[in-house]
This record gives sequence, structure tokens and C-alpha cells, in this order.
Amino acid sequence: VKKFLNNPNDVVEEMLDGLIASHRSYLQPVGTSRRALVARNGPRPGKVGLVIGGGTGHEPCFVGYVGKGLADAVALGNIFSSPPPDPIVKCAVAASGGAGVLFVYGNYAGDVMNFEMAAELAEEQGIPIRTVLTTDDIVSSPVEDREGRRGVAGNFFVFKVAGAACDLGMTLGECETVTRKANDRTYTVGVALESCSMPQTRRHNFEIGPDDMELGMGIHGEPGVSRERVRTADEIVDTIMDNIFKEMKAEPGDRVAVLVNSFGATPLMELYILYRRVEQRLAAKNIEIEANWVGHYCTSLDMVGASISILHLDRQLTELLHHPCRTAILTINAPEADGAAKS
Amino acid sequence: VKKFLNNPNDVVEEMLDGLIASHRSYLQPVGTSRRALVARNGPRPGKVGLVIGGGTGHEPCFVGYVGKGLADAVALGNIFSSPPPDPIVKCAVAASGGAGVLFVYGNYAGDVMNFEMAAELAEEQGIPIRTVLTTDDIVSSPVEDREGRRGVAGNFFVFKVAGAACDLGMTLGECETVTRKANDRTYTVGVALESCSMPQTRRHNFEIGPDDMELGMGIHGEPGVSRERVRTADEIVDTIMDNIFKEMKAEPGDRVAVLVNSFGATPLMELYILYRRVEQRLAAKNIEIEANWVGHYCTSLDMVGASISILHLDRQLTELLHHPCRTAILTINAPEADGAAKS
Amino acid sequence: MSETAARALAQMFERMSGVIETEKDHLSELDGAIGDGDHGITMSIGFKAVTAALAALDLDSASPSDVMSTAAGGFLDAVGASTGPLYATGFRRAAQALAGRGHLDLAACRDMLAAMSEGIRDRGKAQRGDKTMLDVWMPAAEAAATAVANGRSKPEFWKAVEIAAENGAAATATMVATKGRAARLRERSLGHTDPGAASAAMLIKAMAAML
Amino acid sequence: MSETAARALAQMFERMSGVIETEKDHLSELDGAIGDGDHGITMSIGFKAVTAALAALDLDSASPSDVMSTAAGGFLDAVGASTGPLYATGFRRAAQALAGRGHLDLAACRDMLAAMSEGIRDRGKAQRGDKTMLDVWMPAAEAAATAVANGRSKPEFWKAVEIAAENGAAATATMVATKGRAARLRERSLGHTDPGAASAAMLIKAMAAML
Ligand SMILES: Nc1ncnc2c1ncn2[C@@H]1O[C@H](COP(=O)(O)OP(=O)(O)O)[C@@H](O)[C@H]1O
Ligand SMILES: Nc1ncnc2c1ncn2[C@@H]1O[C@H](COP(=O)(O)OP(=O)(O)O)[C@@H](O)[C@H]1O
Ligand SMILES: [Mg+2]
Ligand SMILES: [Mg+2]
Ligand SMILES: [Mg+2]
Ligand SMILES: [Mg+2]
Repeated sequence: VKKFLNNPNDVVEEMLDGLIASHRSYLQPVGTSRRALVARNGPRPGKVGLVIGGGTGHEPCFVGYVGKGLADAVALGNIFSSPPPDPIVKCAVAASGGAGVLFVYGNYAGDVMNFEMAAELAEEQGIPIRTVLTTDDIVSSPVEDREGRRGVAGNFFVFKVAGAACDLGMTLGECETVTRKANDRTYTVGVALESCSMPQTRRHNFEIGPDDMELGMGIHGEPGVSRERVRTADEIVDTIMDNIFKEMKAEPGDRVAVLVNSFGATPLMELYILYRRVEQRLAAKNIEIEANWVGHYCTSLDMVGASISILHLDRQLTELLHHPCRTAILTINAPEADGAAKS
Repeated sequence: VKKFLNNPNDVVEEMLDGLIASHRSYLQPVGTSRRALVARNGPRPGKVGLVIGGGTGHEPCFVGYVGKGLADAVALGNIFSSPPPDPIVKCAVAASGGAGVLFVYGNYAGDVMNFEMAAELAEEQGIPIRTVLTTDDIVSSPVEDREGRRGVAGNFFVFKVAGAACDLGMTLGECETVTRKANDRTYTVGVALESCSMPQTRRHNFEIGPDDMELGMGIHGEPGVSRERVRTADEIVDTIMDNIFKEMKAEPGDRVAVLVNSFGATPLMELYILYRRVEQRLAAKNIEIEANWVGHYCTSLDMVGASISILHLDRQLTELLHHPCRTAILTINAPEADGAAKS
Repeated sequence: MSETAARALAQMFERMSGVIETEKDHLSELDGAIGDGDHGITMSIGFKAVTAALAALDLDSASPSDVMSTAAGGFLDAVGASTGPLYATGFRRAAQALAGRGHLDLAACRDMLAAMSEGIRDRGKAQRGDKTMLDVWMPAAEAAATAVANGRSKPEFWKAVEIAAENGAAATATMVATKGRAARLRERSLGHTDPGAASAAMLIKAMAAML
Repeated sequence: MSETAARALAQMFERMSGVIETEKDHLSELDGAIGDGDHGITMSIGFKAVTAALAALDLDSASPSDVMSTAAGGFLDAVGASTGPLYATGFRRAAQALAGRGHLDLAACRDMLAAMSEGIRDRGKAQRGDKTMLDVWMPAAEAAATAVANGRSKPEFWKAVEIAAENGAAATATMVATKGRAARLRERSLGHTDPGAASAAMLIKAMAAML
């Protein structure tokens, strides 16, 4: 697999060079640590700080969600590896406005251990920490083991809600509660057609047969839950939506937000074809789409595949979803013109 | 090559279903034609209308650039095929506010013939038309044959400037002049590591050897200008920037806008590594980056590759670049909050 | 006789559509080598649209000219691309050349080929040797003119036209493209047959078989 | 004597780093089958950071405990991931177990292995049979305890520890993962050796060779 790379061992550091330079108007390193980045326009006294983070290789996740109205700081690890406690603590300190700090990250053994160690260290420094683990991948574990599920692209919605809650001045406890609700009401299923390849190996992490696809694929190139024959786009969406409908208790007239996300190499053309069917399936149940995003929001290097996430809205979540934010990749009801030409 | 598809012959129609549904808050079909889409918030009396368009397979180009402050209407063809005159004429009529309509599109034989036929038909209906062909691909033809060059990802900048000029109420002639200037000052070079594959064939359009890359690759899977051994990311950027510096008459202290664009399958991680080197090269010449975009802005289905575009700014272009716009994929200094949660 | 001529043209278009359908992948492959790989797809969509448009036409009352202009409209609205304006203009000019004619005699066929070739040339502003479909249509039209001038029989006429078309298509492999997408490849286009020339030769073969 | 023990530990870490470097691709491949394919890379970065941190340490004055806690810090700050907290905690506990000790006699080695294994267990909250590195460290620590209790010689001690580690690693192939990324694969993880267990057995082999 060919890639634009220099020394593969420098890939994360070089990406950080580019990323920090490119998003200079939104964020900056905390001190000299480039693995801890803080929003220029984020933390403020009295506001609960929102810290997100995880491994790299998911761009624009997580760094694209740092900015006014969304996350205050992000801690970044190596490719597909949780950051160590040190940058997470730095983020907590940088994000802290005296009202406590909320950690939101995906439920993976490595992330949990590192963020927990960081939470202990931050609390020793007098910063109250609450944590919400994202667990939106509904096929990664049966419903009896909801807390065992992993967090995937649906963290987009969970971050958005958490960022809005923090920005609105809610207390740490309130922020935690509503973020937990957002996570509980977010449902994601992913499908991969080809595995991703690490810069260091430039080989597929594993092989998916020429006529096969992997259902329930994780965002770290972990195998999914079952290997199946490739089917049509509509059949794939139907399988995904059937899984989601099995868990989501939506009534006719309910509203949802939809995210159709590329894992990296799947182009927009195909995402739109998937979105088309998602809309048909929701419309057939009289469920309305309040807002949608179609594109690259949480990738897995160069994986060929896509995921569909549905956030089952209620009045509070709808308000928080529409709350203004401005980050490198997400501007909603732009909070203020700031004179910088930025996408 | 595996893809999310139903019947490959329906791919464009199905994509349009999804795309129109997804971007409903920005645009709508002109009458019953789904190949002609008009901005909800675009055309207005007295304003020059901006019509863009081309083949599909380049998403988010061109449809992502339709909206307030940018293009008023877009005509879409089949994959990598110019739209026929009919939807282009429909776009011209829909975009017309009585002050004339500007056509901006890439310089390809097919597009030129179809847009010219459409221009004749629109003028017969009393709509004055001016045309600017984008020709930013500097390696596609020698400098003596500048007008023979093709338009690629740099049309991003040309569209942005044209949209701002129209929105500011400039006359048709003024809009044409400044758009032409933007095109003259935009320089793009692309490199492909793998060719794209059409939904109908699911085979690479052509093969690039396992250790090779294609310099000057077009955005329609056309072969580029030379086949070379794959080099490091920095070496590739150096080749591209050397080509650009050869033509761009930039002095120390000048300002530019930078676009690092994925051709489809190349992930953000690698784009940031390319951006890093672009910044280094510009910094070494004391050229400042006024704004930058890194991501998927003009793709070629699932091609593995990237392009670098530089817009050499002057005072007027800088102002037009920062002029507010709000489209499906580009919000700059958001013109107004509109209550819709949209990326 | 007018119905028969119109019907013959409609059947010719069906034959063309069939040939393109069979050769679709081959044409896309040729285009993949020096263009954007869609020529087979574009031609297939275009000729399907033509046969659909003709199916809606009342062939009992339509003139040959009506058939050609219906084909022009159907083709253009369905494909755009380079081929859309080129063939639509060619068919439209052929419609003009056939206006008022009920018979498809050799003179009519000669005039139709000349009109096609001029329409394509005027629309695309290419010249012979530019490595395009024109390198098929022009020699074919010339061969038709010569054959009529020399009083050739119908089979001889079409044989000459077909051979000129095939030679024209083959010759494009020795040309450096200067028009269309392939022009950017310059010398690298050498050795590859132009896809538009290849499909043009197929279309002419279909004409020869049906008229 | 204290310098010698510290130096021996530092050399042990260098050996570990060397082995991981050699087996990096193999470990990533194992992780690719049931995890995210980075285990070799993570371990390589981690042990390079450990040897870099130890290079900055004055081994003439450092105690064995200092070496272990320096290794813990270096490893953790460089990698994060699952292995970061697990090995950092293991090394930190080993540092505590070695505190005040200058000799690396078999009792010290036994206590160090026990501390490693407990640290990893406490941090990761896994149990034996969960298909993790613990399925190597626990039997290795137990084998060490038995060997000391039975008064085995140094070569016998390390042989027993190594065999226990290797058997433990091999046994993970027959287990269904319930911790870490592989847990989501459930039955599909069967037949695959756990990458963390495989690397743990390599680390223990390096210990056996150097201590
Ligand atoms: N200006 C022109 N004049 C005549 N023929 C042309 C011209 N430009 C392109 N062509 C023909 O069109 C063919 C390509 O057609 P097609 O692939 O369908 O369109 P596109 O180039 O838009 O993808 C070329 O092989 C060539 O024969
Ligand atoms: N809770 C845990 N307790 C013990 N070992 C664990 C635990 N979770 C994961 N592991 C070990 O970590 C290994 C994976 O390490 P690595 O690939 O470096 O980290 P990551 O899973 O973060 O990518 C697994 O093979 C397993 O042996
Ligand atoms: Mg990992
Ligand atoms: Mg084309
Ligand atoms: Mg073509
Ligand atoms: Mg791993």
C-alpha cells in the first residue's frame, strides 16, 4: 500500500507539525507538549472544561472537534494508541476553569487505563473530573453488556452535546448527565470492505476476501463481529438500520440526527448512496431527520468502509445539537465572525 | 475494487437522491431536473448569478460549493462527463437576477462544448453570459499554452472569489475580471499513487506500478504528465512546490492561500504531512499563509493521491476570500445564523 | 418509401446501440489508457437514450430527417461529455442534409456522412491528425464521395467507407493527441488507439450493415 | 555490588528492546488478526524510550529499584495504549519490590516477577484465562515461586520460568478473549495467540538470558 510518508517512525510527529500549523487559529499546544492541544477560544473561568482524546489515525477525529462551543482540549496518542496520562493531565489543567473537567473518550482498555490514571493525577491537583465513555458501537457487544461496547464515529454526537452543555455553563454533574444521555441514545454500526494499513507496515492489518465485507468493523482496524458476502448498498444499510431499530425506541414523529461517515478511503459518492437509503428507512417509520452529516468525521487511516450513526433526539439534545460551535471541521450556527478564512 | 453500490448504472441518480436530501437546507432542484440544483439562499435581483458545474465523481465538488455567498447553481453530469446544455441553461435561468450570469468551470473539451451551447441558448433567452475557464493545473500544459491547461482542485479558490464578487454586487464584467485574475494566480499540481475505478467497471482506470506514482494526475483519472518512482512525502512536495515557484511571481512578504486536497482515498493524516512541508517551503521564502484548507475538496472517486493548490493573494483577492459564505462544505465568517444544524 | 427509410435509420441506431453495448468495456479501457475511462459508458448511455427516444417516435409518419434530429436531442440530453455535443451536432447536420428526402440512396448516404463529419468538425474545432473521432468520420465521408463519383455499387460503396473508417481508427495509434483529454499526454498518447475513433468505426460498420 | 545489579537490569532492558525490534512485525501481525495491528510498534516505541531513559541514568549510583522506576516512567510517557499503563504499573511495582535491595538473587527475581504480574493484574483487572499478557506473567511468577521454594539452581529457576511463560503464551490460542480489543471478537479470537502474551514471553526470555 502506497502512502505519502517520510520516515514511517516520524509519522505522528510530522502529522502534528502539519496539523498544528494548519489549525493554528483554533488551537495551540499546551506548553511544549504537542500531544496536548488546547482551544484558543475554549476554556474560560466558571465553565466546565471538556477534554477529549485518543489515538491518532482517526483524523479529523479528535483534533477537528476542538474549539469554541465544543471540546476545550484534546490529548493525542500514537496511531491507534491511547495517549499516556501526562498529556491528558496537561489537557485537564489547560481546560479547567474552576468548575471541573469532563473527560469523554471511547471505551477501549488502553484509553480507560490511561485516562483513569490521568484523572487520579488531575484530582490530586484539585481538579474534579467526571468521565463519560462512548459506547455507541451497538454490534460490538450484546445489549446486556452495553457498557462493554466500544466508542466509534457516534462520539461525534456525544462530543457535540457535551461541548454545548459545557459552553452553556451547566455544572459538571449536569454536563456528565446529559453527555451520558447522548451516548445512551447514539447508535452506530460500521462496515468495512478493506482493512486499513499502518504507515509502518504498509500492509493491510488483515485481509478481507475479495467478495467479503466485515460487519461491525472497529475504527482501529480491529476485525468486526462477522464476515459476510458483500451485498448491495441498500442491503447493507438495511442490515445496519435493522440493528439500530432493534435498540432505538423511536416513535413515529420522533427526530434524529444522522451521521454517514467514511472510514477513510470510501468516497462521498458512495456515502450519499448510503444516506439515500438511511433516509428512506427512517421516512418509512415516520422518523424525521433534524440534521445530517455525510463525510469524513472519524476515520481509520485508509480503511475502505463506512459507518452509520443515529442520535435519537429529545428536546434537550436537539437544543444542544444546534448550539453554536466553531472548530476546524465543524461550524454550527457560527458563534461569531472572527476574521479568519477557515473552512 | 469493492464499493457501496446498488445497480452501477443507477449510481449517479442514487447519489443525487442522497445528496439532494442531505443538503436540502442549502439547495434544491430546478423544477424537475435533478441535474440542475439551485441555492435556496443564493440568487437575488440585481446580483450576477454564478453557475458552476461539471461531471460527478468529484464530490464535494461541485455541489458542496452552492450556497449563500458562493455559487448560485450547479449543473451536474454523469461520472467524469460534462452535463449537457439543458441543465446548464436551467441553472442560468435559475441563477439569473437580471445582471447577467457568470459560468465558471474546468477547461475540458466536453465541458467547453456543452457550456458554450448552453451559453448560446441562455443568451437567446436574454441572459448575458460570461465565462471563465479554470486552468490551474500547471503541469498539464507548458506556460506558453496557459489557456490549454485543465482546471483541477484550484477551482475551489476561483469559485470562492467569483462567489464573493457576485455577492458583493459587482457587475458582470467586474466579476469576470476578478475571477479571471483568481484563476491566473492559482497554481495546482497533483500526484496520484493509484488510479481511480469507475463504479461500472470496478477496475482501476489504468495501472500505476507498485513503486511508481503519476505526476500531474488529472481529476478524472486521466494519466498525468510523467510516471516516476514513488518518493518521500517531502520530496514530492518539493517537486510540486518547485513547479509552482517557477511560475508564481511571489515576493517575500506576499501572502497566499493553500489547499491540500485528497483525491479520495488518501487520508487526512497524510495530507497534514504534506501541508507541513508546504508551510516549510513557503516560510523559507518568507511567504505567509493567509488561510489554508486541508481535506477532501475535489476528489476523483477513490483515487489515491493528493494535490496542492496555491492562490497568490493580493489585497482584492484577500478580501474576496474572507467574504462570508455558507455552503454544505464551506462556511467562512458565517453570513447569518439560520437555525439549521449543518456542518 | 418514407416510412421504410425512417425505419431503416431507426434500425441502424438500434444496431449501433447493440454494438456499443458489446464493446462498452473495450472502449472504456481504451479511454482509461489516455483519457478518463468513461467512453464506453458514455456511448452506451447515449445510444440507449437514442433508441428510447426513437421508440417514442411514430416511424410511420416520421421522415428520415425527423429520426436524425430526434436522435440528436436524445443523445445530447443523456450524455453531455465531449461526445454529446459532437454527435448531437453531427446528427443535427445529418437531419438537415436529409431534410425533404424520403430515400436513403447512396447520394443521401454520402451527404449524411459528409454532414456528420462536418458537424463534428465544426463543433469540436479539431483537424485531421488530431487523434480524434474526426480521423474516422472524415476519411469515411471522403470515401463515400469518391465511391459515388466513381459510380460504385451499394456494396462497394459501404465496403470503401468501412475500410476508410477502420484505417482511420487504426491510424490514430500513430498520432500524438492535440485535442480532448488525451492532448495533455502529448507523446505518451502515442501507440494508443483513440477511443472516440474506435467507436466511430464501430458506428460506421453498423451503418454499412443496416443501410 | 549495587552498580552491577542496576547495570544487569539496564542490560536486560536493552536485550528486551532488541528482541522486540526483531519481532516487531510478527507482533503487529498477531495484533492485526485480533486487535488493531500496532502491538509490535507500541512495544518497540516503549522499549526504545526505556533504553533512552536508562541511558540518561547514572548506573554507578542508581539502585535496581531506580532502574525499574525509570523504566516505568519512560515506557508510560512514550506509549500510552494498553501496554503503557500495564507495563508501567508492573515496572513500578517491581521497583517497590526491589527497594532497598542491592542483589538480584533468585528471591529478588521471584519477587520482581510477582510484583510485575500483580501490577499488571491490578491495573488491567484481567484474570487468568482472559487471553492477555497476564496468562504469561502469572504462570511465570508462580514458576519462579515454586523454583525458589524447591531450592532450584539459577539455571533451573530460569528454565522453569521460561517454560511457564512459553506455555502460557501458547495457551492463549485456545482461549476466548474477554479483555482488551480482542474481547469484541468473542469466539473469533480462538486459534490466535494473544500478541501481548507473545511479547511477554519474549521479555521473560530476555530476562532469563540476562539475569
Ligand atoms: N474537439 C474534439 N473534436 C473531435 N473529437 C473529440 C474532441 N474532443 C474529444 N473528442 C473525441 O471524444 C473522445 C472522448 O469521448 P468521451 O470519453 O466520451 O468524452 P470525455 O472526453 O468527455 O470523457 C475522444 O476519444 C475523441 O475521439
Ligand atoms: N486489561 C488487560 N489486562 C492485561 N492485559 C491486557 C489488557 N488489555 C489488553 N491487554 C494486553 O494488551 C495487548 C495489546 O496491546 P497493544 O496492542 O500494545 O495495545 P492496544 O490494545 O491499546 O492497541 C493484548 O494483546 C493483551 O495482552
Ligand atoms: Mg492500539
Ligand atoms: Mg469523461
Ligand atoms: Mg472519456
Ligand atoms: Mg494493539
